[in-house]
Amino acid sequence: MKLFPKQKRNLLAFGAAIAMAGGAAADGTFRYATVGEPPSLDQHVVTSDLATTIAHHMFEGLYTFDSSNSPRPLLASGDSMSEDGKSITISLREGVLFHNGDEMTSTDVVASLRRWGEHGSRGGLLFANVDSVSASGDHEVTIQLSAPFGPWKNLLAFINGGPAIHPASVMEGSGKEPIAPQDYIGTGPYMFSEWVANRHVELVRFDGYVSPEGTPDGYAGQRSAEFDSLRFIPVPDVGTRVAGLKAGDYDYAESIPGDLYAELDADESVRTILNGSPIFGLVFMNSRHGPLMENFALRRAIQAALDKTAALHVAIGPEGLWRANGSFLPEGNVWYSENGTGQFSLGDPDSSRAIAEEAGYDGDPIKFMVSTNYPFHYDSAVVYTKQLAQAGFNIDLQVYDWATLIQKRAQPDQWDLFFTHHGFVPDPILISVMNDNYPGWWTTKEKADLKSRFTMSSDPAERQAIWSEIQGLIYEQVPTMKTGDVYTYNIASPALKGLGEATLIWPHFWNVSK
Amino acid sequence: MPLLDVSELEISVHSTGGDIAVVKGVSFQVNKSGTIGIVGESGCGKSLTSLAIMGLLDGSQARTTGGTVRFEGTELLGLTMRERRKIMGNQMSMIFQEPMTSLNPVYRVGDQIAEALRQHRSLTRKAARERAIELLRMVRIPRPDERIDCFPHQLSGGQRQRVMVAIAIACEPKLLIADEPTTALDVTVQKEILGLLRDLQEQTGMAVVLISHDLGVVAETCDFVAIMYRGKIVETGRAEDVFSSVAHPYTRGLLNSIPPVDRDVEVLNEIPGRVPSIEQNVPGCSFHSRCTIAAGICREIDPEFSTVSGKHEVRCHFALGSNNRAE
Amino acid sequence: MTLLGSIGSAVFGRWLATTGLIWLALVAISAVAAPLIAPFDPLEINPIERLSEPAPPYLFGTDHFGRDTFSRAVYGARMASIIGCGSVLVALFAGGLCGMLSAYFPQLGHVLMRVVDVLMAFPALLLALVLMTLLERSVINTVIVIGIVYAATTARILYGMTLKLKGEVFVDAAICTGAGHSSVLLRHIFPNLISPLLVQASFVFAFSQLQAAALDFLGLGLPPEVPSWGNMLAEERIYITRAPWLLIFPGALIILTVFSLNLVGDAIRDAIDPRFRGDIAGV
Amino acid sequence: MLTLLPTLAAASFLVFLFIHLIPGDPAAILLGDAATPEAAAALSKELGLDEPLLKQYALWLGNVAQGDLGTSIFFQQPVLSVIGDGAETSILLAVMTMFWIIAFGVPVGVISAIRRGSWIDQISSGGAMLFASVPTFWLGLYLIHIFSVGLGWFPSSGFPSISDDGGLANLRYLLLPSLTLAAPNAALIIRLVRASMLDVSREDYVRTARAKGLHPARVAVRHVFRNALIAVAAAFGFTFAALVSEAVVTETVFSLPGIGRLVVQSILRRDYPVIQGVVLVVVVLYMAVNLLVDLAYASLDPRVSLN
Repeated sequence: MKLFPKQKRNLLAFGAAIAMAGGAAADGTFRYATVGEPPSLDQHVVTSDLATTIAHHMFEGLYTFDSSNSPRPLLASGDSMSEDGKSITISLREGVLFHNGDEMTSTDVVASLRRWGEHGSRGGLLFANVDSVSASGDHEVTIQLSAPFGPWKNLLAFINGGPAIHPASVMEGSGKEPIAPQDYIGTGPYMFSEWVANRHVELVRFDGYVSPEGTPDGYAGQRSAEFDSLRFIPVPDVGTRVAGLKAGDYDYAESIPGDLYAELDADESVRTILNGSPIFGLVFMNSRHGPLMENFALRRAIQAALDKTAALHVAIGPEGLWRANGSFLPEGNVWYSENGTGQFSLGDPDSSRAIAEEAGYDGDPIKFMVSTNYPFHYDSAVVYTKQLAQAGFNIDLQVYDWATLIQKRAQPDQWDLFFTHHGFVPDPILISVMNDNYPGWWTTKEKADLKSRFTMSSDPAERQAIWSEIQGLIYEQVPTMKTGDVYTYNIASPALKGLGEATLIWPHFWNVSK
Repeated sequence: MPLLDVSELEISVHSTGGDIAVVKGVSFQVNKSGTIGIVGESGCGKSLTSLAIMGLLDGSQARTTGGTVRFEGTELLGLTMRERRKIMGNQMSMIFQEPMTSLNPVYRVGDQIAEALRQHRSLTRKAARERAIELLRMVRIPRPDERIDCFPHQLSGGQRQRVMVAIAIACEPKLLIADEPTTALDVTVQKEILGLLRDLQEQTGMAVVLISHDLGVVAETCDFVAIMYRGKIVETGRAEDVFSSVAHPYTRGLLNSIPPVDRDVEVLNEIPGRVPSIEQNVPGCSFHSRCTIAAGICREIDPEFSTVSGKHEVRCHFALGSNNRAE
Repeated sequence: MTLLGSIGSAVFGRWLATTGLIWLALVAISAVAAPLIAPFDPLEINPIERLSEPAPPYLFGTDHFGRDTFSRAVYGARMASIIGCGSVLVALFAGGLCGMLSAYFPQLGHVLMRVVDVLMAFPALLLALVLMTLLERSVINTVIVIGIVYAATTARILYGMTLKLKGEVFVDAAICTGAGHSSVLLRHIFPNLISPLLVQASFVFAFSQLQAAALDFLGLGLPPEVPSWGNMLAEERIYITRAPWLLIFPGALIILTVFSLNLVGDAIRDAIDPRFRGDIAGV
Repeated sequence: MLTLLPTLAAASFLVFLFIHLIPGDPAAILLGDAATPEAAAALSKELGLDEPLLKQYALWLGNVAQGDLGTSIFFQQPVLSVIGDGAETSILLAVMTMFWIIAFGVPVGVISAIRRGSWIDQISSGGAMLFASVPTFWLGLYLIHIFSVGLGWFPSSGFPSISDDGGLANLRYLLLPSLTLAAPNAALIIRLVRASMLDVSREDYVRTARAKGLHPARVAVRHVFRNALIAVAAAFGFTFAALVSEAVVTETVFSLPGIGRLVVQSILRRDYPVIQGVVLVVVVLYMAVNLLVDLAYASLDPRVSLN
């Protein structure tokens, strides 16, 4: 517990210091205002976007994404696949150092992949199809699949809830519980320095960093740490984040409300940076309990009542920051599909009422859970409630804090609808509705069939076609309703050099200086 | 020249309906080493009069609106506060009714005595302390060198009043105003304090203005007496004159309400009725509503002073013992 | 002079307090007649008119839902009154009873005042935070939580006053003439506590407004859809530059109301029995 | 001090009970939205959160008795060090706030009592009451807006430790927050000082002091103010509790890493050990402050004796 400074200064010095105060931050420090305190930075288990924003500066996976969201080698140097599509051999870059000075070898990779496969949040997706992972050389690992599995490289490249590579010594004995900060040892351009609870997480430049080759492209290519340190400072109040950036107390601030965009964009002292990949809201329906269980017609009635555009307008604001897009992945993306999107935003209370009547809806209350922790959830839910009421639905809007909502949604008898949002993912298999265990528990036979075909195939064109069918099924069975794409944006100090026009998924600050 | 010459003093209090004169036309004199007793029921203006003389009227509530107060020939009412403070606690000092609350609870009594001394005399801390011990001895507090370090709450009521006296006489004043100094004390302690005052007066030759509601106390102590009723002096004169031939029915009433010491009585004679509120404007003699001998004239004309004998004067149309007494 | 008479003259003797009383009357009228005064439904969403500047027909502009800020402000007066009256009722009833009984029955007081000590050891907002997270956001819960917080202070104050009264002659006299406990408490002690309770009520009312606004700000007060001044500030606080009216109007309403309550409370305090001067710290 | 222990125990048990009754599982929050309920339940079990409540409380109490407040679920750091770091901010904030309160509140209260009814009194009394009527967060928002964003005089938010680069100069980060926090409390102190000065000035011993011919300033300071201090000191216990409460809001507005914001965030993410730790520390602190107030009271008033 350090309450008072090591250096003792007298009041005179204090006075002098106050006098010279004002923007006296060290140039080598980059200050990032976050929406809050990240949970653990252990990428295997934690799926928070904020955690990844910090952690992907220090942890790296075998692959990463370039600007077109295609997987590219990061710690891997190359790979080959057996003819039957069941054996993957990945060669590793040599000479890569961990922050503790040890060289990364296949032992570390195998240990990391195994722990991720067993305890990682998204590890199960891949490892359900993995027979074994083994070292086939000092710098080579082999993954033996039980059946061909198309999305393997995307899963290995997606660092959020993904397979970051740690030293085997750290992986030893670590289970479900996130690894502790003192064990944050990775291979990235910045390394862990300190996590002062409530104050900041600090990363410092890793001088022994061995960068991948190539022109920077998305997260791929050359990486170089230009700052002495990166500080991620929790600033939960959005007004304070904006004010703090304007006042020069932060270099970068994330998650700014849409309504301030025009004003901030026009402000010379602020640079706005759109996120290149949209996030999207999802309203899940309960497939395990309650009036909506298996009553697909009633679900379609609800879907038909909603005018998503009006909600986006209220919740997000300026039109450039949202798109009433029914496809789960945005236009221009390889996974874009218009299948089913005709149902996306009908906003037709009359036909909704008719369908609901036919589906046997008798005015029973429908419990709709939403959290105020995310204003756009709440704002959208308010608009939806209104629209549903017009279509004759009896909506019981239950407002909770996020922690309570997460707890309640795990109990099938507590809810019928809940609101959440989803970050951009490069492969649809990662979308939560595809996970049978995700609350909502969408487990129809049609889904199971399509899903198994989807994962078995490695042919990109075939997989895209199957995904399009799945999306159609989602609009038919309505396990969840997409609410539209939201392009969040961050703001930065104009002094920063090397920032792209837009961020890919999470902002990154290698190759950035001021 | 009298030491203190109060003439036509008028004091007004501020109220929502405008200023109300609560003390009117009060005049009396005190000679060097003389003692005057001012007697009256509570609310008659006697305390206000004493505070006005001392210069302690709180301007926001009551202030002098007329008359003069001369002390050793100097007109006090015309002085600046700064000049008055030089006299206050120095040549003229005061003790109050409530010994329990008149001392500051957070300071030792020695410091409170020394404070008065050091205000008017340039004494060192040590000299002031020695003088304070001497003063405590003068007011007959036992073991003064120990008591000087006591806090007020550690002393009894009588001792606290002695400390008050010590503060008052610290600078050897020429005039001491004692506002009901014994009212709050036990009878035995009352006697001791009065005796102390008398002895001190003999030792130092100071004059005393004794404010009291108790005619008995005044009769014992004073050589001159003024009786006040509703802001006016109604009877004044040498103590022996006044008490031997009471001229005002109010004074008579006061005397009758003192329980006789030498015999048992069944019923005490009270003055009937109540003092009319000060805000009430009473035409005529202000005492008429309670007076047993009031006649028509009393309700219309406020009587002027008439001489009974020598310096004995009275404000009454039908002064008792005089020839024009009504039947 | 009667109690009401003396309070009346105390309030009307000061122009500021009089202004305060008039303002409070306006708030009360708005609270009662909100549907008649408000030109719009305070919950009506209108995306096209969102963030309009103050101009007819939107006197105070509109918020990011396109709701009329003036109508919400009018209904906010209703919320302010409900929160204030409710908290006062809970605080004065629970706290007052607890304090009075504790002082009157020392054995009971020994236990009850310990409980009050425990409550007092929690900073008010911390206690409210924990309780609100536990109880879920609702009007009644907010009232109860704020009421409990001030019940503790009220109990302390009344405890002291009742002890003081218990020592007075007229209470002894009543007991000597054979009056029962309830009769002594109700007929002899309680009437003497009415005016200090009134003062306490005005301060609890005032503080409950600030406390409720703070809870709203932290997202733990009234349900967000309820049009209260605190919610209006909390929900629209990011618009401080984009739509300043959204912060200025509700903020000014809270300040004016609390200010008026303090002014009137002060005036009443000055008017009441000087016996308790200093006992009521206004906390 | 020993008599306070039962209070402390009761308070800690109540808090323990309350926060565990709140729905929500820290494990689920830790893992994030994409994690399944099964995964959360497994982690919850690993953290020992599925044990019976009483057993968990007994365990916690046992550890506390040995000076161990446990480990934060969210930070995976000892609660004591988490709170310790927040305490630096909060204590410095409280000290600076107290400084403003005393530096402004006391003199203004004294002057307006002495010049009762004058325009100075009217303005300062009215102003004090007005400041006591302003919601702290509203004031804070505007102070940031005007003095940080607009004029650029002070930093807007955050607080790097004074052991960080910049040393004591970092205290400038606390200027606006402490002023925000001081405003309503200084207002209360102004009113209190004024009221008790006026009460005391009606006392007989003040008349005695004036009768000594003392200068009015000396009467005001040595006699009136000195006794008014007794009532003011008693109120500082209240002020402290109010400060802690309002610090929660102020630390949130200014994004200060103090224990006020820590406790709000910990409640939101159900970090039970931290909530319990903070409440324990705050209650102990409150008791300590009250003890100090009692001591101050006794040293100010010779009539009070400490048992």
